[in-house]
Amino acid sequence: MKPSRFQYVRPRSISEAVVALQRHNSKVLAGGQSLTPLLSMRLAAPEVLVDINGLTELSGIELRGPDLWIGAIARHQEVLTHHLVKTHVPMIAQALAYVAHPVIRNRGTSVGSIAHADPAGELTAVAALLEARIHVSDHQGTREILAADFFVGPLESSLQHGELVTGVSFPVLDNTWGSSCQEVARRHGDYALAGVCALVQVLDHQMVSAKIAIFSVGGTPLVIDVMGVHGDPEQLNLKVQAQIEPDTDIHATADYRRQLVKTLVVRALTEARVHAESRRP
Amino acid sequence: MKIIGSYSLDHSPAAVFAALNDPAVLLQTIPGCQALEQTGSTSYAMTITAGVASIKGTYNGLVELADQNAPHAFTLKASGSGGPGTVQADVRVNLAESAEGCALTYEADAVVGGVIGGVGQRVLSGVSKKTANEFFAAVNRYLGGDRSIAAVVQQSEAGSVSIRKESATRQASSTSSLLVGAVIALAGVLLGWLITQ
Amino acid sequence: MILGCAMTTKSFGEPILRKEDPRLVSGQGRYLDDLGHDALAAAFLRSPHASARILDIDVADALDVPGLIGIYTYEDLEGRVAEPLPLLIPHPALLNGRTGYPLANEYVRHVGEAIVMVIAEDRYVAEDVVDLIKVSYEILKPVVGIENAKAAHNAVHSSVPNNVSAHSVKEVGDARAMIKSAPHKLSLDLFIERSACSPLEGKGVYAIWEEDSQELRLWSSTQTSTGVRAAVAAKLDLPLQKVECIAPDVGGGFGVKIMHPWPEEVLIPWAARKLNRPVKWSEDRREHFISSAHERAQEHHIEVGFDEEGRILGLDVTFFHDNGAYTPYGIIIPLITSTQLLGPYKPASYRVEFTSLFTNTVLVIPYRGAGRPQGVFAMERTVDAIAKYLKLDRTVVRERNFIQPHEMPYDLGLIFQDGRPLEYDSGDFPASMAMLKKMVGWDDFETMRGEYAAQGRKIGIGVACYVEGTGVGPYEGGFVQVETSGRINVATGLTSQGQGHQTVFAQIVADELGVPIDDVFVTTGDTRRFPYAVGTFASRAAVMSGNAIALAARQVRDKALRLAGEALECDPQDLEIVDGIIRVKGDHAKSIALKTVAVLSNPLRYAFDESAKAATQFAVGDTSKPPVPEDQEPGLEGKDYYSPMASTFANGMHAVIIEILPETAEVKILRYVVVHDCGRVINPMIVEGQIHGGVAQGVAGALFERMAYDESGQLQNASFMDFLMPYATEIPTVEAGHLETPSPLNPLGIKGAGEAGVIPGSAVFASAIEDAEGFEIRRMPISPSELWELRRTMKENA
Amino acid sequence: MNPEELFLVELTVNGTPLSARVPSRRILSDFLRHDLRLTGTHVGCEHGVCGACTILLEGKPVRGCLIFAVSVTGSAVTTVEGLVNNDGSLGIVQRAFHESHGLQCGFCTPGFITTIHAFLKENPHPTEEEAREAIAGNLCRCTGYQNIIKSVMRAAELIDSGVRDDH
Repeated sequence: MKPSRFQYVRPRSISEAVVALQRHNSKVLAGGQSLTPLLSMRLAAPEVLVDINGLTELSGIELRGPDLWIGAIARHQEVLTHHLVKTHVPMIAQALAYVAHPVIRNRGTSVGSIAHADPAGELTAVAALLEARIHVSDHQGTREILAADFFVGPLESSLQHGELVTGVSFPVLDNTWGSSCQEVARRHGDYALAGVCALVQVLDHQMVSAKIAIFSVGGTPLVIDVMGVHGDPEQLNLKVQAQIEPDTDIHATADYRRQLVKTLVVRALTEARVHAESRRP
Repeated sequence: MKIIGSYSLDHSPAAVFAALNDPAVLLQTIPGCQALEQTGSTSYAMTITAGVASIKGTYNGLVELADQNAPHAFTLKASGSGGPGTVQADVRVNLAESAEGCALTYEADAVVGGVIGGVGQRVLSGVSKKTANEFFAAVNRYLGGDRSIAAVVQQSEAGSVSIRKESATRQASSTSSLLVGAVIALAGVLLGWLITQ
Repeated sequence: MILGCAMTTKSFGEPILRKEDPRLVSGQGRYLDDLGHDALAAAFLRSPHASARILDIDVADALDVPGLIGIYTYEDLEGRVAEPLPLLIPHPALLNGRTGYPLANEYVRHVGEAIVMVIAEDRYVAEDVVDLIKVSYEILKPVVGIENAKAAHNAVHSSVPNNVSAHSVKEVGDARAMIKSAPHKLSLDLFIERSACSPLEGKGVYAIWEEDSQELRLWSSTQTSTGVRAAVAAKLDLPLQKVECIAPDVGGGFGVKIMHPWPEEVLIPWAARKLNRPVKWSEDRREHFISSAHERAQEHHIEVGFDEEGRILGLDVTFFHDNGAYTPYGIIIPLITSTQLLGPYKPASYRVEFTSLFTNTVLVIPYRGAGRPQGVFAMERTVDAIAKYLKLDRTVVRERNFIQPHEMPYDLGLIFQDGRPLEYDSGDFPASMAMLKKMVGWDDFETMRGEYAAQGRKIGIGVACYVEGTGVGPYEGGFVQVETSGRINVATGLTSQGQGHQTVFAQIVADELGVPIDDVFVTTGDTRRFPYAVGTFASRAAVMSGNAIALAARQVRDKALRLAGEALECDPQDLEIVDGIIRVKGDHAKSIALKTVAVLSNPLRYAFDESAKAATQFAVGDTSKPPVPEDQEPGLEGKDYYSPMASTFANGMHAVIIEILPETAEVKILRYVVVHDCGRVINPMIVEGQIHGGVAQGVAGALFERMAYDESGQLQNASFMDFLMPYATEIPTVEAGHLETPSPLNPLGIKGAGEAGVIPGSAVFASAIEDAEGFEIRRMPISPSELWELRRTMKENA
Repeated sequence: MNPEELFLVELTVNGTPLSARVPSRRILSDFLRHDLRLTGTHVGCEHGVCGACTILLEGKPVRGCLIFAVSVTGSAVTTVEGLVNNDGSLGIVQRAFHESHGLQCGFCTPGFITTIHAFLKENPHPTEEEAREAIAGNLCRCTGYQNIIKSVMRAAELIDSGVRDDH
């Protein structure tokens, strides 16, 4: 279980990186916690590996206007424990607590996890639910992709050859908003059998907005606006079940996944509301 | 593993059947199809580049066909191998008239072996369904007059690919069987699973 | 039981900290892959198909890889290396034993079977070469699962068209007649799926060929270095004296490393000799999943007849065992199931019939527990079913069927896996059950259930009992030697994989010889130090080597006391050894150090150091006698063997309290209680550790782990991502209670403890889940998804 | 086929500068074990699940099998060998494992020890549940984890009692 050969490039700047990514069959190496096993098992064999770990300009976690910006090589653990994250977009921290184990989180990057577009990735759901924007550079310039347009299929994004994700910006939500991330996995830290993130806004103890994102059920995170039905478990479930298409695999049947979604949607909305109330001064 | 799926096309079953059996069409529409050539009376070889994101590989496959019942149904038996694994599959395709045009259903019984079979379970069926949908969407677009090459998947291919595609088209055109294309198309769909991990 | 001598620092029975640890916790262990950094590396091309004929192997593209040394296929193998691998444990019921070749000979019969061996400068390059080799196959229809094997539409081996490798029937009394006439009858169908040992370190082999002396030295991550040595010597046509095999530190075994020779254990030494260069192969995780061994898959049909009280009058068990593609280790597992299924119970009559079947899957050899988890599952589900039928407490039915202490030794009328009559040596089952019930609060459980129910929570309690034959023969040996420095060298041939042998054997010797444990150094699994041995399996190491070493130590002690008696001019009977000093009881001034006796024991001509000077010919000796008396040997050392008449039988009972989440059917373990009786305990800390580890594997096997083959023979979860070995968060804290019923069969009164914890896992969880849910659990392991689906089916059927 | 390009990888391992020229694809755990011959770091799965290869990279525990050596050149790495005190006595976590029977075969142990060492730096007074959580990314097949949790608690006790630990 050893990787096949690749050409290794360690750019000193974003511009060097995007030039290197122009080469045939190139791949970005960030935290490598998902990519390295693929390489070791020889399921992936890129000819060029562009290691962006030296690009310190991509390590930031900072407020940029109305957004919280997370750079491409910010490690999960840094993000999870960062005060700006906890204060402004706590859902990210709620989700990251489920991502693998602390040791993996020390090296894995939050942005890499989004770029990997794993259907079981908690952060893909967070990005989709918060309508995060994915910032991309290539040798010709930069562009932004809305999360809704970014996740195309299981492990597949709308990222083009030669493009580098430099960071993701999440809109900051004031303390009228509450969130929760809930999932069921076979083992602690495993990929979820099903998971749900919820985002609600509460004004004067009234829920005025309620949205959920479902992950690990289908190929991409699925965002559903549940405002209106959020208080009626039956209607809520009907609405959600009509939109999901879970698969059966060796760990769970499709119907069991439906049951998990049913349970987790209620759990996440309840917790999100509690969270919103708790954030009020 | 069993994969069951369906797709709705805007054209008649006869048109879809014809398209699925036209090697020239298939070469344009199968995600990542690079080349195909006849190797026996009912057997064909194909080369396909497939995968997600930049995790891609090139695979060689063989296809045999059976049980053709134009324009309603056909079966293909496909096998292929590449670095990450192997695939063998029997795919039964049915075409029926519908309000939209054609209701296509397929039922694949596939063996995915090698590393991919052992570690790829988590996303195999999701990826295969997605690849199949891409393929049928491309066929639908083709029938609707869109001749741009398999837009969804080909975007990220390097220039050299399309050159090989052209030469491959010539090989394909020389084959006689009308069913070849459909068979290979679905083999391509199946082979596409291989490197998605 | 030790010796009737005075000892100031008794260590037998004490929780002595392990002597192995300082090395292992500081990164100074030496496991297989820690050796031979400069050796050539091997990698294997393995079959991606479950059943296929190899048509062609094309290596043309692979030949120009820099660093490639050699590519070998079956055609390249020479002499006995090209013959089928040995069938290690023949048995009259094994009608159609089949073994594979080191590299596939025309046919492959499971995914993962080795076809090509590549040797290169390092493993990265070897794998590059493997990728460039093209094999073409004619794919054949595989046989996967017991049902397909029975149906025999296809055959794994064309010479065995019905796929049956073995068939056996055993009867004690006329069970079928007894069931027919019994007041009550039940029948059950029970299934256990495949799992595997999965030690954290895979297998591995490293071989050095010494061209000058024509000698082979090999290291293998094995549970039997003597077995590997003998097998490799035979395969390579070398005299035994020219082959040495060493088991270095081994990163866990649990059964999978008892099989030998693995194909690689033959091929790597063969290549090392052929190339005259050191060669190493370290198995990677994927290889371990698809080319080592699995266990557990069995399908059982039970017919049972019983009276109003729940006493079993007749038990008729028919089961099918999936033995995978080959049977190199014989049919030990179904033999153990068939004989150990009865556990602590005494049905009035018993019939057991098994059929062992070939399938196109990885071969099957023992995994910790070895057939017992399945047997206990079958038996305990049956007992629970009887209790449910008669509306009796589950423990009451058990108690009514127990063999009683006064009936020991108890002959079950069967032949055990060692070919000897199955006779329980000791055990007090009612006492064990009483202890278990008290510890877990069995009688108060309904109150607890009510409290939980009031909060809308669902809990259940399960119980399971087992008896485990441990310490099977044929023998082990021990060697004990006192150096003139006072260092005590101990050697035994069997190997260690974490059981703490360097500590427990040192404890035995320290007590027997009266020396500080720090002076005792134990070597295991090195054929240069002790060439006669069987191996570490079947919870036998403590019983077999422990007793052999004790006997050897007693020889040394006798000799030391005799020599000291001569030196101190007193009766050896009046002497004692305390802290390495031999002294006259009651007159401690009159003494001689054990190490000095070691000097005296070896009359010398040459004084190579200060202590040796004392033993030279002008310094010592009674000139009226030869320097070494006729019936004596030089040196203060002893060697002895222990070969028991029969196995010892340990027993235990487990109870678990679980909570099942109503919506997701996830199982949470609230308490796990073990009562365990393995006779006298050498080191309670180590025994408890063995129980913890066993229970963890029991939990894993019941709730998490399985080998998920698809119908085409592909293992779908061949990684730690999908083979769900539990983390700390999934394993409960074990509450353990100990009973000590000494074995009358051996000098130390001990029984084995290694496998015990895992055995009742599936049985106890099935019992608890059934108790919580109210419907029958007949198949294990069970996932939340399966439990939820089962719940739904039951609701629909109701 | 051309010979592979080699890269100079320089690390400070357990306080000592060490280097070797290796291909870019050399995995860090292999680099430590076979190029630098520090075999205390073990490799159990090579896909990041078992945790046996856990080492400290700039003081933080990471999976050695999921990092390319070339990617961390210039960094400081601590392996289980480096957690021994300067006088050769066992470090606190190592000692706690010995005293609590926290290991059997010992293969997974180095990964646990490095993980726990870093954990106790951040949380020197864990509850038993926190201790369980802290080790929940490492697999052990022998111990059932009970005595590993005990070892974490014992190590915390030793830290409190002021026992020497050089790291």
